[in-house]
Amino acid sequence: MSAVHAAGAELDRSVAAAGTPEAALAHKCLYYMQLMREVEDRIERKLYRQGKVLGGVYVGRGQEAISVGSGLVAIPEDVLFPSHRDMAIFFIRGISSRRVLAQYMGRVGGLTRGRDGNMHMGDMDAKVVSIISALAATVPVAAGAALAMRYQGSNGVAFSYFGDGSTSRGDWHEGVNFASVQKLPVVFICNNNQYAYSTPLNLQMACANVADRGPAYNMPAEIVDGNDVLAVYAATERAVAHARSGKGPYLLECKTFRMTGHSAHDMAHYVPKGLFEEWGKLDPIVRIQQRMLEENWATQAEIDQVHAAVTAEVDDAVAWAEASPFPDPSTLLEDVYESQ
Amino acid sequence: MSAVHAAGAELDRSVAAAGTPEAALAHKCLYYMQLMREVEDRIERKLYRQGKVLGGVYVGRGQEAISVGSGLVAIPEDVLFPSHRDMAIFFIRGISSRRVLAQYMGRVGGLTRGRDGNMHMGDMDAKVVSIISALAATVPVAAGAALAMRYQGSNGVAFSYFGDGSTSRGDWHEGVNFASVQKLPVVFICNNNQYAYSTPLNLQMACANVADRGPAYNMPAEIVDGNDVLAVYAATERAVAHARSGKGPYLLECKTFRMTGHSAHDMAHYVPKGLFEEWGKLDPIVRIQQRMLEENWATQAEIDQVHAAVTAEVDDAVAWAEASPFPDPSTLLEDVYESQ
Amino acid sequence: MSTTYLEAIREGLWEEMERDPNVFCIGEDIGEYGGAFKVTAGFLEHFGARRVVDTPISEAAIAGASIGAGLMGLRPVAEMQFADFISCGFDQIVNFAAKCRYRWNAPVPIVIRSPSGGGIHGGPFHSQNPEMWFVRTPGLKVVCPATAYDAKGLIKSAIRDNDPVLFFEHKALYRKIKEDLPTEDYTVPIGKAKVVREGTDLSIITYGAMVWTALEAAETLAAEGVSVEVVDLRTLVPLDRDTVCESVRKTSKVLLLHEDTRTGGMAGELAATITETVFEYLDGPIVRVTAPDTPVPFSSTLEEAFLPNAEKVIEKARWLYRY
Amino acid sequence: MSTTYLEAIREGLWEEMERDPNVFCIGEDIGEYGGAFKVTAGFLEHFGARRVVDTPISEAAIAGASIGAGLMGLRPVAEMQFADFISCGFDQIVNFAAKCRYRWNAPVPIVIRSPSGGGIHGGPFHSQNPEMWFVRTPGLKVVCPATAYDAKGLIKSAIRDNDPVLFFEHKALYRKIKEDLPTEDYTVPIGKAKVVREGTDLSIITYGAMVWTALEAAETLAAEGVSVEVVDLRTLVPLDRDTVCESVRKTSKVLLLHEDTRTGGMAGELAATITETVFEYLDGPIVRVTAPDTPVPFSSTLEEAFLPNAEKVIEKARWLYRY
Ligand SMILES: Cc1ncc(C[n+]2csc(CCOP(=O)(O)OP(=O)(O)O)c2C)c(N)n1
Ligand SMILES: Cc1ncc(C[n+]2csc(CCOP(=O)(O)OP(=O)(O)O)c2C)c(N)n1
Ligand SMILES: [Mg+2]
Ligand SMILES: [Mg+2]
Repeated sequence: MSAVHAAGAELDRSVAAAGTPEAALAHKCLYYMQLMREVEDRIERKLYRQGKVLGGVYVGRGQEAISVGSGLVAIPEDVLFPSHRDMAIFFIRGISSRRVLAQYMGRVGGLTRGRDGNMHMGDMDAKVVSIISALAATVPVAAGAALAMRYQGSNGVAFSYFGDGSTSRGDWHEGVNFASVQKLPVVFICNNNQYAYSTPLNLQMACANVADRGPAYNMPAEIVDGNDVLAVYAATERAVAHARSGKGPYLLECKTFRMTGHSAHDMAHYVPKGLFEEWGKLDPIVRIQQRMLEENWATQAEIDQVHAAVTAEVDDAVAWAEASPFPDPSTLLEDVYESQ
Repeated sequence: MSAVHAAGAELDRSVAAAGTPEAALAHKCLYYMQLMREVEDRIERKLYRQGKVLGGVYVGRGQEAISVGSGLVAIPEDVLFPSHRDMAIFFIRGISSRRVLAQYMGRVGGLTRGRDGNMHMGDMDAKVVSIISALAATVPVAAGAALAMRYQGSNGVAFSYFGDGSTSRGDWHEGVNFASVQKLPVVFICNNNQYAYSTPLNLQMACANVADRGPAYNMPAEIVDGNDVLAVYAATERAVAHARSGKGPYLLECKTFRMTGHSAHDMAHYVPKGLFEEWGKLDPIVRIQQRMLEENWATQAEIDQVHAAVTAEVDDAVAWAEASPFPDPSTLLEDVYESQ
Repeated sequence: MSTTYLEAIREGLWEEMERDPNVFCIGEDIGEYGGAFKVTAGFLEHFGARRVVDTPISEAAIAGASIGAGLMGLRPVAEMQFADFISCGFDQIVNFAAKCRYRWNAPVPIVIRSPSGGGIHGGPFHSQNPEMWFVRTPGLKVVCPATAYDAKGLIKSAIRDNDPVLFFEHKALYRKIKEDLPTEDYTVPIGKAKVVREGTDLSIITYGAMVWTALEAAETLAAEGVSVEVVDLRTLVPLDRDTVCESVRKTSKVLLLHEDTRTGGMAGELAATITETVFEYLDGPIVRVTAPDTPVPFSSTLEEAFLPNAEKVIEKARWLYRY
Repeated sequence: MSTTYLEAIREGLWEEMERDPNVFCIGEDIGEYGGAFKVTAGFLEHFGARRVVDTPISEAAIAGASIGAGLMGLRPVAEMQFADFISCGFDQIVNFAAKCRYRWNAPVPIVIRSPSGGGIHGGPFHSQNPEMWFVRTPGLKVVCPATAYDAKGLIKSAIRDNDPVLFFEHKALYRKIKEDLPTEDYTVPIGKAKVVREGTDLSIITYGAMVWTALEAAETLAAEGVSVEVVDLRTLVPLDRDTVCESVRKTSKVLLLHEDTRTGGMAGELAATITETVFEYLDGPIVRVTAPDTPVPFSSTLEEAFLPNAEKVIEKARWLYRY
């Protein structure tokens, strides 16, 4: 699927050059995490401030290991339901950074042709389902997709992503309960970044971990270091194996931290400063780079090359997106129904 | 509160005659269970068949120990949220069988003056909140009442009742989660009668017990024999003590069985016949009677006298209700807003 | 052999499930029990649990899972046990299902069946007519059949439609009306109203159970020499404005009738459509006969006063005729 | 000193909390953060966590807990972070809050505040105008202030009202408009429309942010010699039908304007009210200017085309004037 990425050649090269499957995986992880980081940085720190990206901007900075580590486990049959902090899912499913950037800029080149903004996008060909704003609304929808896959005789699994705060919603409970009663092939992947907008965990739930909610559905629940991309990958493999084998859903809680405000306009004054420092040390990109060097999976030069390739890809993508036109107002009434 | 009951004199007498507090409690339990059984029998097996009660009729036959055993623990400050199988709550809170029967018959003497039917009734003076049909909708409302009591400096507790099936609803989860985050004084009392309409537990939830949902909210959860009224009473005392002391909500799962169809029109063909027999042996009224005899808390004659008094009370109540007029159509537009 | 309204829906659903392996049912108590009103009685035995999915009491999950299955190319037919509970899965319907195609070109070919309407002593929570919540939400189609023929033809069209369809079944009609139906496969197009009685003096525009009320009133009025045309909308979205306006052009007098409460009801949309399109043809005020703005009362005395009926229609129609 | 629309709501809420110890706020991120739009900034510090209750992401619990507290005699003011999320707590509002008084005489004196409306590039889920879901549900009151003065006076009335009130704040007005407000306590009555500009040729009936659009259009039209009367409904339920009909009697021509989508919008109810009440005074079709029947698009080009504006109003008004 890398062909759609401008830096795909570099990715293919570095993966091929890796000596072992483990090393190859690490290279992939690094590439996608870097790409997500770079695209989000560009959006939040440049295009948004330039007024070229409008509306809400939510980024997954510092949380890239979750969408990348889990998303890379997916096989083509699987259907993914990324949350608003899981941009890498789109890249992994073959959607180019060009189209993602065009989406943020409201251009026709975006996945919603300018009809919706930011992470509110999907593509059934790539088997990525768009969130709606209402948090956790995709959870029962993912259960339905899993039901459909079983119905259709596919061995696909639904990957349902959400944040800690989203587990407070009724839809979350109804979707997880239905999936567990029906033993549907769903992996529920929580990015527990300890905040929901300004709301800390202790005002969101009385239990210590999101995983503590597993037993309510007789569902295995596992906690994993969400800033360790290989750990996320391995845990997702366990979760997916369980779900794919017909044993029902599996809950994976990825502990992490939101290294930004809730959205681009939020300075996060309510977060104790020390937490940013503490978690900054656990940056998942820095960690995989260190690991790659330690394990001799890559040289510093190779790592630098990934970064350079990604930067170049994003430069190109921004240009492409800016060249994509705004939607023509004459299309205003289209697509509400199949035929108008 | 017994004054409103026609058989109140008999209840007062038998309670006073009881030698010990335990015996007195047993007498109260027997009276309220008998009264609920008799009123519901009259409604379902007579008035409904005569066409004098219209609409849906749901009874709590065989489950009387739950509302009686728990409701008798409530102090005047407490606010109760009975489910559709908890008729005894009304009697315990001082609402007469006359008004309850008038409610079922759609008369102005009912708690809703003919505007709503069956168990869809409440009375804030008695601190009993009416359900709406949507199951579990009262759960967050009970949390709000508990919040209000703490706000107002009252030491009251909210008693929130629901069935096993109702725990599948999003509102249930949102209400319980909010109550546990806020450490609100609520006791959640589940009548797990193993069916929701035609749906057995295994199609409703993947966990073995409703109590297994407690940990998701870091909330103590206890399972009790729902057909043993004194056991329910004792467990409710524990639950209420916890909630009243500011430690937050408590979940009580009362295991029982629905000895009828879902409602008066449902023959329950989907229930294995053996289950009715098995659970019929555990009838809570028979059991308390046996216990009272064994413990010498009452003689058979006294027990018979309760039954006779209750029957007489319900005869009177039916006559009173039938004498109550249907609502005047000229009142059709009233009470939608404070002043029209 | 005559087929009831309920049986017509049941047959339509059954035939579509036979025809298209992607069609399946989902809802509470629809399996072994056959549904609260028995629309799916016998389906589990015939089609199996794979295609007749009993759910927990979770309207949001029923709607949401239907959406997910619809996105994957299946054609779920969800049942709300009563239309009154659709508010429990509301966000899924109005924000998820309604907006997928518009936002990211993802069709959501689902049908949500809901028994609605009063007249059965159901009280405030088993009698509501919630169609306007959905009529005002772009992206949804809304169907309200009045006859057994239309119910069967429209449920089939709804299932074959590639957009989300809200299908309201008037529960008071379930066993009350019947007619002979064609034995061969047929559909009734979504978005087409029907003139169910021709007339020249006055048009009654209505839908659902009130079509029968309108016909009853028209019969009485005919005896008085008033020729009433009755238009059955059949579908509220898309709304067949042409047929409505055509009738007004013909009669110049309009009575709008619905069982739903007055304020914000379908009559408003019709009044606006008529005054903006065929104002010049109007020869009198547009008159509404609807339920009043209250919840649906339980007691017979109140429910009778609440529901529109032929008498109330006749009274207003006479006034309008003489206007 | 001039007060913004947002500040006016904030002041009204603050003063009511000072006045009545039973008033409290509940919602997501309303405490330390002060709410997504900062309406409750500083409230936590001043009133404490007892009276400024931060909740989990649980709209049903926010609505439900408000109802419970309201039944107990408190006066909760709940905040939906965006009006678009009100559909997540829908059943509590339309079935619980709306029907308690009618059913068992239990007042539910709650206010649900919701930032609604478009024009801020919010896209399909941060721009909706959901008022009609509630207008059509008997038992609820619906308030949509257009000015800072009314916003403050109406939030106070809403809080003092003994029925459930849906209070829609147009988020595009929050910081855009301001005016000098009286320093003394005042209220604006719920259920009273206001003629905000007198005119004789044509009436524009509208509410919310569109009041400003109507005034802008009226100004331009005045220069062309067309005298436009602008009626700001302020409250949708109860609807001030008298003021609406009074204006129609005066001008005989009506343009109905709202930002909400067309089908099933408030214009329908107004059209029906007008044709049934003052039909004889009408001297032309009733004209609607509204958003089209689509979700709210994100991109500026589309959103601009989607939203009603002065130009679109002027064009229709000219046509109607000449009619
Ligand atoms: C139903 C609903 N309520 C409120 C919001 C507003 N909102 C958007 S994101 C957010 C916080 C989400 O927190 P969490 O689920 O932990 O995800 P995170 O942003 O931390 O990844 C809130 C409250 C929403 N989108 N949907
Ligand atoms: C939201 C909602 N969906 C469906 C129904 C229809 N309904 C009424 S009672 C019932 C079963 C309730 O089961 P449970 O909660 O176990 O209570 P029980 O009747 O067994 O006491 C159902 C499905 C309803 N009232 N509300
Ligand atoms: Mg979070
Ligand atoms: Mg049950």
